[in-house]
Amino acid sequence: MLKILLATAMLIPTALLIKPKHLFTTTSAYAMLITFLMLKWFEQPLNHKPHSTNTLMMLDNITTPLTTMSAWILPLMIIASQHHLVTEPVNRKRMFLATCATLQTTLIMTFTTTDLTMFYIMFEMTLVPTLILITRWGSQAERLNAGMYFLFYTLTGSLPLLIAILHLYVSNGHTTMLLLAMQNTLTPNMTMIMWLACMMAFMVKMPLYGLHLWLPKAHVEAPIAGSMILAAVLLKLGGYGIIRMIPLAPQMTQTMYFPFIVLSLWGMIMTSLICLRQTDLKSIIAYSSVSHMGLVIAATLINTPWSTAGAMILMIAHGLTSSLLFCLANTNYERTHTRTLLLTQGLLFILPLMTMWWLVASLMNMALPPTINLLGELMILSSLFNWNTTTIILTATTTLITATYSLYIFITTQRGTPLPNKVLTPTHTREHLLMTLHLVPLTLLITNPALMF
Amino acid sequence: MSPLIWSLLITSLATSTIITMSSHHWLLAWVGLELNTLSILPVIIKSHHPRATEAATKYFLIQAAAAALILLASTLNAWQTGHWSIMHTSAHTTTIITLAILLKLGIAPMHGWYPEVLQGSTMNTALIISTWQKLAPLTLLYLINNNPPTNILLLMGVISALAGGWIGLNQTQTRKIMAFSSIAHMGWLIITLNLSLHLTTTTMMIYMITTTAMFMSLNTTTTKTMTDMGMAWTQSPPLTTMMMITLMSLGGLPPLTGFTPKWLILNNLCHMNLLFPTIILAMASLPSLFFYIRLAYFTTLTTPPNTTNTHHKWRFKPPLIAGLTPATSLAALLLPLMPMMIS
Amino acid sequence: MVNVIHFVREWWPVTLVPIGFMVGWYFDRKNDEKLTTFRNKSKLFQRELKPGEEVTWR
Amino acid sequence: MAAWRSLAGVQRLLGLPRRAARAASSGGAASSAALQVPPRASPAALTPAHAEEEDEEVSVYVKNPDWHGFDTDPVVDLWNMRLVFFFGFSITIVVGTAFVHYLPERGLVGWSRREAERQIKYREAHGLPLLDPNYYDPSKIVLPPEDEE
Amino acid sequence: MMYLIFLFSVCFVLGVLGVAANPAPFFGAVALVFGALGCCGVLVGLGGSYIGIVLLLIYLGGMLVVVAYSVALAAEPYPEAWVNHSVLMHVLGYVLLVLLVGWCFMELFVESGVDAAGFFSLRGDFSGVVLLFSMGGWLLLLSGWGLLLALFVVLELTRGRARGGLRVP
Amino acid sequence: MTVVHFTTAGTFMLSITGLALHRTHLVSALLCIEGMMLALFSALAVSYQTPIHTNTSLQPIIMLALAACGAGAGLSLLVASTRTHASDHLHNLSLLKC
Repeated sequence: MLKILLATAMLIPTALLIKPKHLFTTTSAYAMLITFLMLKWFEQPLNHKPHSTNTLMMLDNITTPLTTMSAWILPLMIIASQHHLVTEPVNRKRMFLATCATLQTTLIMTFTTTDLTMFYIMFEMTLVPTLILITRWGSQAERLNAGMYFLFYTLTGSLPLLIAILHLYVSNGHTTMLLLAMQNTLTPNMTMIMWLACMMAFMVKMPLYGLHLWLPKAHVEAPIAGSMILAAVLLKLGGYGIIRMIPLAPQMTQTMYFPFIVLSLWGMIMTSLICLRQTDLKSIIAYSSVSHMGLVIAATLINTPWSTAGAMILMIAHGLTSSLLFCLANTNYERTHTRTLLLTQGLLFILPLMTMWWLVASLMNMALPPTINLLGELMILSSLFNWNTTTIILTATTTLITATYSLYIFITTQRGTPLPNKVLTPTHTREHLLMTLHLVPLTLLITNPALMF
Repeated sequence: MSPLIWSLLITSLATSTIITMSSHHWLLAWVGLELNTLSILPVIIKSHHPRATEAATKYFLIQAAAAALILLASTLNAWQTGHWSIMHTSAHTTTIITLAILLKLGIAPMHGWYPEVLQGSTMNTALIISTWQKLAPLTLLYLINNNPPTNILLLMGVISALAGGWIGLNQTQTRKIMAFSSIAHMGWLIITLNLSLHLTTTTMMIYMITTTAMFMSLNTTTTKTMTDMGMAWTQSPPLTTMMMITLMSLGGLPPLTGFTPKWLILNNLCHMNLLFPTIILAMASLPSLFFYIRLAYFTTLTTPPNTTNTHHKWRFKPPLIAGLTPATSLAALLLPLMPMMIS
Repeated sequence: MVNVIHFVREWWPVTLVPIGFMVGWYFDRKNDEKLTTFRNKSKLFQRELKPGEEVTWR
Repeated sequence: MAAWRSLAGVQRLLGLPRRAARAASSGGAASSAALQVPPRASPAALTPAHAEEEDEEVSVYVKNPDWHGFDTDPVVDLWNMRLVFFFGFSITIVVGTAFVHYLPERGLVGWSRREAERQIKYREAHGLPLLDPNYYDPSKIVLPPEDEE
Repeated sequence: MMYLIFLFSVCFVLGVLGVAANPAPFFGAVALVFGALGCCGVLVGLGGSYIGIVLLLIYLGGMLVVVAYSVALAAEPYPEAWVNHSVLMHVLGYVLLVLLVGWCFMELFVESGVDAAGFFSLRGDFSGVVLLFSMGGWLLLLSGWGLLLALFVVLELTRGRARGGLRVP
Repeated sequence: MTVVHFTTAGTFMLSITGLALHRTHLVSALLCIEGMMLALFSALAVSYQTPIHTNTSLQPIIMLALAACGAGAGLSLLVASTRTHASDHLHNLSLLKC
């Protein structure tokens, strides 16, 4: 536990002190090594559910896959950002890497902590590095606006959570998640307001449809590293939080979840339809994130073993897939300097190998059969169907539209005639490596999905 | 100003606060307050600029009136109870004294003078006004705390936190922004007077640390407006980074020092089952956070080669103040030490 | 000699992450020992003490 | 047609022959194809607009035809690629996958199967019901008295 | 005697009312002196003739000179007296206010008599200065320090070699 | 509540209301503060006239000294602001308005 955490934290001074020549090499190699060491967490001695605990942290089946994924995203973020950081002075590169490492450290602490108060603090602490990533290394002037949206949506949602946690602390004398889940004395006292206060922070973070407006802005304006970590990990914080908070109030959840499930299911259709008429590549991917997260919200709220497992699988799958899509969009952006779909047509003729990655990524995003995306969606769909049969109408429609817009992305970027006045540089080894490093875990997980729940 | 007079004034500034703090007789406390006002006046007016004169005049009028009100209330108290001790005041006089002290502190409905005085004085003087000058009135509030007007304190605290955030939103001068931030913080502070005095001390210390760090950074980079803030990075890029972190700490973002008082105050309010003020207070921190973040945008987050809308200006090399480094690092990293502070 | 100094100056930050790992390992060990000390307090997992064996949490 | 003309300008800027440039734009083949770099075209052939426009990105290829996209310095570029490949693929993916695959008893699958078979045999032999709501015998659990701390 | 004290009190209140009604500073200063006279009368009536004379000396002799000088700085061509329209409104308002409050507390006056303090007064007013010089050494030091400080403060505040200048509005 | 108490408290309140409400001249404001000080002085001086409070008889002297200090500072502020703002009208002091 501390092994990994301190090693990750030590990436910050490493990034600040090492010679500029070795900067990216060392940090990315160490980040990968840390991910490798983290695989040890999949071993559960004696099958104790929270295992390798210490006084503040624990690991269980929900924590481990998410943490490992976020650790894996860190080297990918570093590799993906190498190109657009070339022109920056060395100190800025150092600051960038230090920010990413800080974000990674806080994420590990957020996922592994047992204490709700510490969870809150770490949950908020992820905001600061992300805000810096978005507003410092984004490229348009709108990024400042996007940062504000991001920060204030999340804070407004999570301040009631803080008050709810303090309330729990006052009435119980502690805020340990595992103990609170066991103390059933609390649950009848939980009012509707308390439940809302506990859940709303994560609903905003997920984001639920209607509270999602910060997300496309943040994704579109963020640099590639920010988009990757936002899509891959920060959204999953919301799902993780819901999974953690629901055992505190199972009865209240049974009565309260209807509007949220309805909103998330309806939001899936709406955001998928929005995807179909976006002109901005990153915006499409962002909205597709909202759509997928709607599925996760519904699954975590009905809280059956199947649905939770499905939500976990879908979160992992979506994390890697959307990160991959953002990387692909960024490779286009670095060449054409535009995200507009109309201006980036016909890349098949210019970057043929990239087309392969685009194809695979689109297929993953639309949940082609052997992928874990499909597995997660199927588990969620079937558990939702079991919960209420009519949900199949909404979920099936969404699946259909998801397939449509995935193909839409693929076709508009890869087919057609390339615009004449574009001069594109060839693809690098780095980019292919990046895509491969996203895809290999995705494919390997097909063979062993039980790792994820 | 002659250094002899300067040292006289500064000594008097220190001793008068200490006189007020250590007195248990109302007249002595009043003498301390009056001397305090007298000795800060030349410091404010030092440049004899019209703005400085104006600030000094406003400061004098407010402080003299508030001090006289305190003395009147204590005289009334002496008529009623027959003694002059600060520690024992009846309910009505406590209310009057509290209001007068809140006027001295610049709590929200009586906050109008505060940003203007800060705007009219230099950065260091503004630092003194917003930290050291708060100590003497606060000590009086501590001493009359056996019988505090709870509702007034709570109400004005909440109003102050709200007003500090909302009015600060459309300021462009850093000193005024800092003034409104100070008003908001004072709102949080006087709410703690109802809860526990240890908490008040902690809050005041952290307020002083963060405000000092911020004012020192602003002073080092001679940042008077937000536009100046945009060019502060030319002087010392690490300093602007620290400024950004200090600003976030002032706004109370969790891992930083500024979160400590927020956390503890909200926790105490929850203990008292005051859910409504808790929620309002928590939400009131958001507008202040907005303008802190906007300032933070100007410090480092929009430095070139990104798009900026600021002009270069000529500066001398900044004299680095010795206390800057400890102040900023304390302003950023004190949260893990919190258990030591509150015990 | 100069080469060694040069080498160290150039590469010493590389050791930071392993140092962090080792320190974390040490603390993990300490923490595990601390936690297992109290295992015999549990009614479910406790075992009979051998004759002459001290309880561990003393 | 304008596209080809501008492309040709860039090729001249790149200093690549026509065929090599087209190969370079098609991804992985770039490095091998671009090895035979002819001397740079004379600067007179360049239009100044192009020279300003795409200067930065292209000049890397001129200096280092083997560019992997990591760094402008060829040595750092190469080593960065090697290390990232080593740690990413060899260590994390290959060794990591092997490690995860051979994790002992993940989820206690084998143990639970063996335990179930053993239980069933035991219960059939002793004539016990196959399912019992109490895993432990409740009489064997001695709870501490209430007043103990 | 009681009626005299009452008369002086009315005089005192009226004087301060004249100040508070905010006429031209010239008349304000006059009203303040009027009020100070009233206050002095009250004090003398209550038996504190020494303190009364100190008050009168300080206000009339010391401070009034300074006030009159400063008022002269701010003299207007057309000063507003109490009979002017706006000021008169304020005067009336304040008079009404005082009367109202006085009427509200009238019963209290009747109950406790006109003045409870006057009958039992001792000639203790000499003891103030005596106490200050004999026992309150620290307080004396403090007041002396304050006066010295005020001197420097005034010097500092009115400094300014070439800045501005006295101008007629 | 005796007449004297009523008088002192009432004059104080009148002065502070005058300070708060009417703002034409800085001198008037200072005069109002002087009125407050006068009321306080009379309050202090009256309160020690009763035999129970003889040991507080040095209070009005000290207060008067400090009030004189305050008045002096106020008048010098008047001079300073007249220098910089050309008149003592309070509405001239608007350079720092938000």
